[in-house]
Amino acid sequence: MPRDVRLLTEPIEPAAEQFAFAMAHPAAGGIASFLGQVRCDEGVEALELRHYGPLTLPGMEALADQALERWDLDGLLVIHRSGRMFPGDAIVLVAAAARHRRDAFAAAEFVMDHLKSESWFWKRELAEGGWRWIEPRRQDFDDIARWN
Amino acid sequence: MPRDVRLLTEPIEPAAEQFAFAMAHPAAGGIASFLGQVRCDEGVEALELRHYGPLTLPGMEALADQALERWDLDGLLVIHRSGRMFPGDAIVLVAAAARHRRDAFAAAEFVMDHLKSESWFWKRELAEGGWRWIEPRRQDFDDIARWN
Amino acid sequence: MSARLVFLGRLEDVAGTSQLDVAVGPLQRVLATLDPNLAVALLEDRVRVALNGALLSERGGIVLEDGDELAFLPPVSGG
Amino acid sequence: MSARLVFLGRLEDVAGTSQLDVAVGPLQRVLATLDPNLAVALLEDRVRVALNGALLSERGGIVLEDGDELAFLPPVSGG
Repeated sequence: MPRDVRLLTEPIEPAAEQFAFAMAHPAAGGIASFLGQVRCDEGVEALELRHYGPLTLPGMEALADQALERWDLDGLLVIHRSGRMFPGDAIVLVAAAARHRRDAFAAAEFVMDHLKSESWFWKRELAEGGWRWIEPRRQDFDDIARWN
Repeated sequence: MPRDVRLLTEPIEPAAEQFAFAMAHPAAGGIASFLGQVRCDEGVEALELRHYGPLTLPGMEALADQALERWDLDGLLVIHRSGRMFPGDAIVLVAAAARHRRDAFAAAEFVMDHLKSESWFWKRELAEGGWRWIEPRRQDFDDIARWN
Repeated sequence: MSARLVFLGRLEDVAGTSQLDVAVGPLQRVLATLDPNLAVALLEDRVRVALNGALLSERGGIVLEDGDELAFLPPVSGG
Repeated sequence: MSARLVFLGRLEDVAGTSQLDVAVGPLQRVLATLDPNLAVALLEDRVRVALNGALLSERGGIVLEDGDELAFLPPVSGG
């Protein structure tokens, strides 16, 4: 199965996922992956991601299809959490298996950049006892512009 | 421990290493990693990497230090196999933990490009009953030129 | 006969709820029945709308029918 | 009194061994005692040398002393 895209409301287990993905793609020369996790600093006590059912997973699937069209991949894994998370919890895991290293890296980075700036998630953080919605960052738009 | 550089003559266990690395860097926002493995195709039955003790590991350590100087990293893992490997075996695992996604990706890719073209390993493949030494690939030099 | 408004992100805080059942009819008339602060927030340029799961390129002329779900989507901040 | 030559990569195939103990003395004299095919392969431009673990920028004037290890390093093809 070349494309595995999931939206989870339960914890991601990155090591188990990475192991299964590598097992599923023994013919690939390389696997590039990215694990995003809730930072343990800055006084953030919790983070919550909300998604909108009719749009969020379909959008992730369309993004994965774009990456599969653009690079020569043996497989692509995209797992994103929704719901409430705590410092150290995994938020997102992307892995791309390819014959050529450059393709694997580019596809993983492309998917991450687009997840960050274009996917249908809304984030709020709990700090100093209050929840605060996070606005998109300028850097995220700069990151995505690289792919045009 | 920000820098973990190892030359192994026994199998790399990528999932266990990635798990331990993520555990060791809970404050990092993201971890980019690359796993290179022996391809299961093209009739290659085995692959052997040779290293030269006085140069190979010191060279890997110097490379890791360059990456740590160049990007703002929380941690860097570089594990390379030496010895005889079979299809599906891990050859190399690189992981970079950073506050910013871009730094993690760039450092992992920088280390991979330099390991491929400048590190002190010699590779031969067993195919059709005979061992054949592999010459450096043109692509590897192109890859490394990007970082100058 | 009712339709549902869905509020994502900070719009949920403004509305005080994640969804609201409203009478059917033209969207403009529906918005006029809401708290003015909420109506203004929903009309912001950066807020996109999706009708029954399909993004709309513009929101002029929307008429809510029975069972419709209209989602208000502020700028995303995911991942 | 002997020094050791170490052959990496395909040079090991040419030499038929991964290392060879040789008499001490100027490298040129040592190479002259080897099989000519091996000597030619060792002298190729792309082959670098390391004396006791330190890469040399050139190999003119090397004199092997007792216990020295001189490694011949063809282009790498790692990873």
